[in-house]
Amino acid sequence: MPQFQQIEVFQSLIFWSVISFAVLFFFLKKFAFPPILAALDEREKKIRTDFEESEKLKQDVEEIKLDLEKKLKAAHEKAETIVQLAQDEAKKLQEKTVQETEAKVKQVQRQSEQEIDSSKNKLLREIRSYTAALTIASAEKFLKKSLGDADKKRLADESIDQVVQEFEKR
Amino acid sequence: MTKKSGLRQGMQIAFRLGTELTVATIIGGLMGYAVDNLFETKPWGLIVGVIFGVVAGCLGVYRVAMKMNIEEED
Amino acid sequence: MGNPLHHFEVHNVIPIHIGGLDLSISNAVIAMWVGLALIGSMFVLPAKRGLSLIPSRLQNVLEIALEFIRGMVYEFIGEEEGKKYVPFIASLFLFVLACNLIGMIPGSYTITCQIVVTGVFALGIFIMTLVIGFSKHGLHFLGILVPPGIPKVLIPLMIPIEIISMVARPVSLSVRLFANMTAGHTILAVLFGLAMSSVMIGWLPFGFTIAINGLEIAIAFIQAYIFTILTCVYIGDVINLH
Amino acid sequence: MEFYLSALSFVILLFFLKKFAFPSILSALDEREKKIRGDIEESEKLKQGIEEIKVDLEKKLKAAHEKAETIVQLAQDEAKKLQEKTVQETEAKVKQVQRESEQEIESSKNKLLQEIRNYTAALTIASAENFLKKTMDDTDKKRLVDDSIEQVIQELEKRQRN
Repeated sequence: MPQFQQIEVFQSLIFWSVISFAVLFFFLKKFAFPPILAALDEREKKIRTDFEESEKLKQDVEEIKLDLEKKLKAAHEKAETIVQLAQDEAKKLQEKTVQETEAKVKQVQRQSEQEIDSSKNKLLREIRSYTAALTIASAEKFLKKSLGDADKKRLADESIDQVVQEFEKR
Repeated sequence: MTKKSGLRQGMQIAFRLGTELTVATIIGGLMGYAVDNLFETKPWGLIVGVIFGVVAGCLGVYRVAMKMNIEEED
Repeated sequence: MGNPLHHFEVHNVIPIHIGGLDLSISNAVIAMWVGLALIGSMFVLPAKRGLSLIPSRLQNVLEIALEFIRGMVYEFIGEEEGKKYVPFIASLFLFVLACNLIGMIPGSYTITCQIVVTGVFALGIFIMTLVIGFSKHGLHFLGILVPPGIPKVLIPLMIPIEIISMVARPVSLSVRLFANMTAGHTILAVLFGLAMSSVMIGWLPFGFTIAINGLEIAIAFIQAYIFTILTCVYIGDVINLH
Repeated sequence: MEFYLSALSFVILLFFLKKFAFPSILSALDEREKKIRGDIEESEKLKQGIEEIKVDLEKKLKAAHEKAETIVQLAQDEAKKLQEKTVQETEAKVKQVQRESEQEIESSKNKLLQEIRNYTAALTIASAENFLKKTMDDTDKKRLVDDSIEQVIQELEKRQRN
């Protein structure tokens, strides 16, 4: 076999094959492998990041959905609260106003009653004095004679007092 | 751990076993022969060397077989 | 009928002698250069021209090759440790493949049929594994000679055995490649010899040569693959002790 | 001679390869390219689709914001209306109460007046009676009787005439 017998060419074969391999290794390592491996990695990364971003976006979407629901629910609740509050306030206001009015009215009533009472006494007194004159006058008219002396006046007063006392006794 | 490929594992085992057993025997014999020449212990060096070579080859086979067993258990 | 082995002979084309060394450029070296130039430009030119996200056919080939080799390295060495060996392993694969394939062309030369060439590469890889082993594990690397869990009495026996099996690796690595490539070419040479010996019945061996040629292309790939895969296994073994 | 034979063999092999192996290799390459393109497009489409959904949802969120504002606005309007209505009702009620009380006062006034009138009448009559009892003498009594007889006669005459 020449591979074992041609010893004189071994040196050059070893030398050139090692050198050639070194040169190939240098060129490939320097110029070919990095960009090709980078391209592989980049593609893989791109697909992966796209998927990851999609996942993130999905989460965002879920969050937005939740947010949306929450917002609407909150708005509904708020609206309900507002209406409820308004109702309550209106009711309270109404009650207060009515109460106030009633109190006022009662006071007015009381006042007017007092007024009436006081005017009643005054009236009664006035009437009493008036009645004396009236009694004498009517009696004069009845008896067709003058009763104008002081004695008669005293009598009239007395009789009136009697009657008033009787009235008050009743 | 990277995913094991059945093809690769099979290839490396198949191609290793055949030659490494033989080569180990030959190397054992050569080493024994060298010892014989050095210390004039003919023919014991050669005999022991061949036995060692066979054992080394068998050990390789045994190790690969153990590896296969472990992988099967996984 | 000529000697089927005579075409393995190397002919110097450009004699170069430097200080007692014969560094002549032979037909084997020129064939190797052609193969390396082809495969190198196939990789370097597209990479220099710029790669696209969606690969063209050629870029696809390059990517498949590198993905394949990277997967192999990651599997046997490990992803973190293996990263820095990818360029070396890939270059080794492409070198062996280019040498194997260029030898298929009639009239060219298969430099991997030379045991000294495969031997120097296997030896280089062997030394490399030792360097990696010692630089990574220091003196603990010697533990590779002592299998774990072995009785102390057997240690003196185990050390020569382990040395033999360690040395067997590069030897078998180089012999396998050399033997496979040589065998294919020898069979082809024998068949051509047969085909020439008789023009009438020569068509049968000639037909065989076509089939063997096809088989040889497959073997060129498989042997390059085996050479690199075992390199990965050996490097992986010294990086991940036991 | 051997070289020509091997060259011929190699060329025939290349021809076979070109005919049988190349198409499948090329289709495998195209397949890979298609797969990569598909992967990239798919991931981009997925991303884009979700981005669109997000934009859409953000628009919806804005709309929901506005809707929420409208809802609150509506509620406020309703509350205002309700309050106004309540105020009106209250005013009406107050007025009614006031009217009622006025009526009551009026009626009690009238009652008082009536009372006073009755009192006055009773008092006058009673006091006059009393007074008369005390002041009348016999001549007066006689004259009164005469007067009343005369009156009765006059009455009778009047009736007869009638």
